[in-house]
Amino acid sequence: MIDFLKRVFLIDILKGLALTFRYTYTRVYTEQYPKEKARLAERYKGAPRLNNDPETGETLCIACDLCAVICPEDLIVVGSQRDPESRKKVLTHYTFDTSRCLFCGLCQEVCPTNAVELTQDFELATYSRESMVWDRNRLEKGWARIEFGKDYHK
Amino acid sequence: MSDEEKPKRDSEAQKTAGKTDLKEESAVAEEGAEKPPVKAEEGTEKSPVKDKPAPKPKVKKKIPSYEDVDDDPVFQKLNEKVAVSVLSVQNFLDQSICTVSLDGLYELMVDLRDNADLDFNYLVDMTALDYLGDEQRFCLVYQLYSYKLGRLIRIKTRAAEDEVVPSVSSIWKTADWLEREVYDLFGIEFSGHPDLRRILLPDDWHGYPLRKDYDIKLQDQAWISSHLKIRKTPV
Amino acid sequence: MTFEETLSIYVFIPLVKIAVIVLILSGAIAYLTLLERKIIAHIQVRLGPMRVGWHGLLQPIADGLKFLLKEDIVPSKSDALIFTLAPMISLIPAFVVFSVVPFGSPETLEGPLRWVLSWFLEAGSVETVVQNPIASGGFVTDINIAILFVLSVSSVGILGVILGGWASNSKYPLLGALRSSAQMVSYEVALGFSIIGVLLVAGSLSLVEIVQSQQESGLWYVFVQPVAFILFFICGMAETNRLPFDLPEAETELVGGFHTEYSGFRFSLFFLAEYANMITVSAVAVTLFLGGWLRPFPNVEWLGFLDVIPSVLWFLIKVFIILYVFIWIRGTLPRFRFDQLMEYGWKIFLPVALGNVIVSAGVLLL
Amino acid sequence: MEQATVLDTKVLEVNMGPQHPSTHGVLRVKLKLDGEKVVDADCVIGYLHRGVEKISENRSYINGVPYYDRTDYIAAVSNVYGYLLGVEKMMGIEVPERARHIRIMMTEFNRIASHLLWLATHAIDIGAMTVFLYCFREREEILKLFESLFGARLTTHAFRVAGLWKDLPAGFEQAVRDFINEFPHRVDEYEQLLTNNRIWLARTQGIGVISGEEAINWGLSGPVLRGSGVDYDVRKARPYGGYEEFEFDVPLGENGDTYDRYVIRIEEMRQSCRIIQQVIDGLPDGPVRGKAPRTLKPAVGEYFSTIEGPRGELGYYIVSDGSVQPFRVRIRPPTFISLQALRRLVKGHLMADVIAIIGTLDIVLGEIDR
Repeated sequence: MIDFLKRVFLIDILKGLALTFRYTYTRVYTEQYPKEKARLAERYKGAPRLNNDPETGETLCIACDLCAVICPEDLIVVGSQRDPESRKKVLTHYTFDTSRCLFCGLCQEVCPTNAVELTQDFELATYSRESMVWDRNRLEKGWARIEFGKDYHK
Repeated sequence: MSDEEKPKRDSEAQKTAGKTDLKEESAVAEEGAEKPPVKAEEGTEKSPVKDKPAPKPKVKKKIPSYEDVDDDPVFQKLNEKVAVSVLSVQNFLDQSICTVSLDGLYELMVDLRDNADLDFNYLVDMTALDYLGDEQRFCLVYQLYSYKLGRLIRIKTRAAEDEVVPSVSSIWKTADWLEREVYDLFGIEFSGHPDLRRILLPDDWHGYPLRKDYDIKLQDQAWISSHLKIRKTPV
Repeated sequence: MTFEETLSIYVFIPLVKIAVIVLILSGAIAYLTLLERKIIAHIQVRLGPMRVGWHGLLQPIADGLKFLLKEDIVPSKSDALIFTLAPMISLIPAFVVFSVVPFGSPETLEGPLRWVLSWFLEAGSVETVVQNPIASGGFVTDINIAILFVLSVSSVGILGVILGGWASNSKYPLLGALRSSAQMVSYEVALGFSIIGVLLVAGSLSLVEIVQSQQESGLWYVFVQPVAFILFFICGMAETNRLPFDLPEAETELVGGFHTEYSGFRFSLFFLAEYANMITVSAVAVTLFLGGWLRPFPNVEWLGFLDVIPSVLWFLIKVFIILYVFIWIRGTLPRFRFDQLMEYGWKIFLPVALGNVIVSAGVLLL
Repeated sequence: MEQATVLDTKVLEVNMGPQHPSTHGVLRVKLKLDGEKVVDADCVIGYLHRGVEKISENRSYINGVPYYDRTDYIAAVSNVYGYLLGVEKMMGIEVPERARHIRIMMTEFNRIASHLLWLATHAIDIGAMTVFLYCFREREEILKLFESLFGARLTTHAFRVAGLWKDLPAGFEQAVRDFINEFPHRVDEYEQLLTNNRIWLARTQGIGVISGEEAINWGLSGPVLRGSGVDYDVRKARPYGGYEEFEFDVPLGENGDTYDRYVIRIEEMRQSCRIIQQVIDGLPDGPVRGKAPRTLKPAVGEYFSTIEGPRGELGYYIVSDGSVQPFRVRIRPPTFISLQALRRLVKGHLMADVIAIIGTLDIVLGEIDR
């Protein structure tokens, strides 16, 4: 009997309506993304970067090629040369193809000197395919992103 | 993976695969044991920041191997008529593997399901392996589970390239798409399958991608140019 | 009555009113879409449109512009004439209905009219014109079969949906059109019966007189005929293809239902028609059950201070509340299945509506 | 000449998908309709075929792992977990206890996230669009946890051989506790909107009924199988990775219809919460990465590693030929197999039920097509 009355007076539906009504006037969950900066975790695996030694400004990369070997997509190319005097490998060029990157983080994990690192930068959109292959210069400087709105960096 | 192995990557698996055979497995296993994994630049790789495993001391591990099992209760209970087609029963890492001849496959499968003592009514998975270069090139693998016994077993059978395998889709409906997939990717024909068409690849695709002689970068260029209207993709 | 007086009463003033109503209604429809997006967004703990203007206030204009600029596609295998006509057939009736819906009391425009007309007419004529409710009432016209008019005109609107689905010559629209016709037939009946209860109590078919009789009895008819109100509300939702009855569209089943093949401006007409119908149904519901332009408890003396709010505003507030409930329900409930919808229509709503008519008639007889 | 009668009808063939709002990706179903009644349905799949199994034969055991994230991208953590369990078993690698527990916790989080996505899409298919966003709100919280631990939200590359990439970040445990304190109330809210709602009941009860015996024959697994009352959960039947240390119940249905499967998944979310609670309460200290060789070369052999993924029994059949690359990795995709049963389930139902049934099977095309 009570069940029947509940059905007639649409109790099940009214309960749902009460819930949605309550939510109408509570705080919203949305992040206004380009206006508010996205809050990313420290470990976020985003745009790659090739680190320099903060004191000397020289690259940390020792051209050991481990990142290129571990990369599942074979998208890292490390060019090196033997320095005739010190008999050490010296980095000549380094390219990173972000268009094929899985952002799995294996390269930064395997790097013995913390030279290659995936940063928190994630806005990788660009206008051409060619510009998705990053050379050493860009990897060291960081990515100049295409910006949305003038008040983005406030 | 180390420096030296890198250039060999694409071809290596195929070469080794070609040599491997079930009969030779124990021999190859010993061979593998003799060559411990190559470690390059071990000392320099450790970084203070990252949680890397410490350099591994060279301890000779017990290498798992195939052990012949004669008294497995499951295969003891099989109907005598079908039991003759069982070639061997083995254990590997606590999983039972039963190799059967292709001729007796269907009857054995029927018995495995209908035998009241066994009741293997759940076909977990079915797939194929391609041992390129062997006389009986393909190996079909069926994973069966019995809710009654709570046991997972594996049935293996070998088939030559031109041999037709009996379909088990009348025993387990699961096998319908699984066999279509094997047909699609390996090119193994099944007799008695209700609807043997390609499933993942387009119907008019040529070639069977999971065969070992199908290179990873190989594509059906004719199909691509006629359907996608693009010229040959650079390899 | 002089010629000038007749002309102003029956031609000029109604024309002005029509123009104003059409303009306001168009704006209202456009902003109803924004309102819906905002309310649903807040139900779903989102913000909704925020970028175009302050809190997205210019969004409807941007949307309208976008629709106008989009490519206008007529499928090659479609019936081009009907395909073009269908959106208009769908939209126009929704506007036509408003010619008989009273927005305000018969005296609403007395003051402004007297002031405006004094520029054109002599004092005597002004008084004649102003005394005429056709001129000074808050409605375009008051015909004595208004409800029948509303029912018949609004069912023409659904014809547009059916024709649009049929003329697209495509499968999903066809299914949508079929669903729509079945839905129309089954819910129109229950809708009609739910109105009869009100007619019995009011004793008139004119919408103005129905409101006036609510004033006389001092009670909104929602209190006299609660069952009829709920039925009217539900059937109204079904008539306007709103969730949970939006089967002709059912974007997750039929992609877009009857308007799958429509794009650009034609699509926007269908889109506007849906919202126009929402307003129509709300307006009719307010008139029939919620006392139209009347304030709450119109005969209670001490609530007289509520008369400060003009009658038109009361009407609009009530319409807004009904619309809000429409949107709120959309944000809460899942969708019916086609056969379940028919079952509810024929097996529950129709018998209940019939029962309501019989009981009301019986009570009135005694 | 044969006289055509008014009642002569033709079967209408409707192409549902690959671009359709509720086929959850690029599934294409060729429906044969009699009016709105489904006479036959044929699934066309493969639009997302990337050949993951082929790729994995050409990658090493270590750097093939990110690809398994991308088969069932909704349950990336579970996928990697299943594969690594197999590889570690073949290599005889020990995983430290802390890592094992964290793995279980994250896999259960993944189960909740996956079920939330399922509930969201299932509800919006049936028209309840608010549940969609409520579910996504909670899923977002889980993805934030993933991001802070794994560094990615969806395709996480969650675990490494012999453990984890890094230990839990600061504040992680508190965030987990906050989540599991709050989450059961959120589930109550979904239930308030759906469980007793008459429209929801009408749309799900008695839809897509399959008996337990038939479900077994079709090879169904996971919630779809348990909805038919078959008590089979790999976590209980063949415990792996330390699941036997934790207490949880396996909810079972009775009627095998869409509604029962809905109730089961809701209950599974609560049970996962229970497991997470136990893990976080008794999380041992210690390293999170065990000892493993830098190059993995399992001995010749094979292993079939199965886990209970969110969608059912997820299996990895790994065959090694002794080299650095697997000879073959076969993924046993649970939804590939359950999608097969679609044809059987939809027969005789209406067109609107087809989407309800596709929803209840909880398919992910990335896994079906691989």
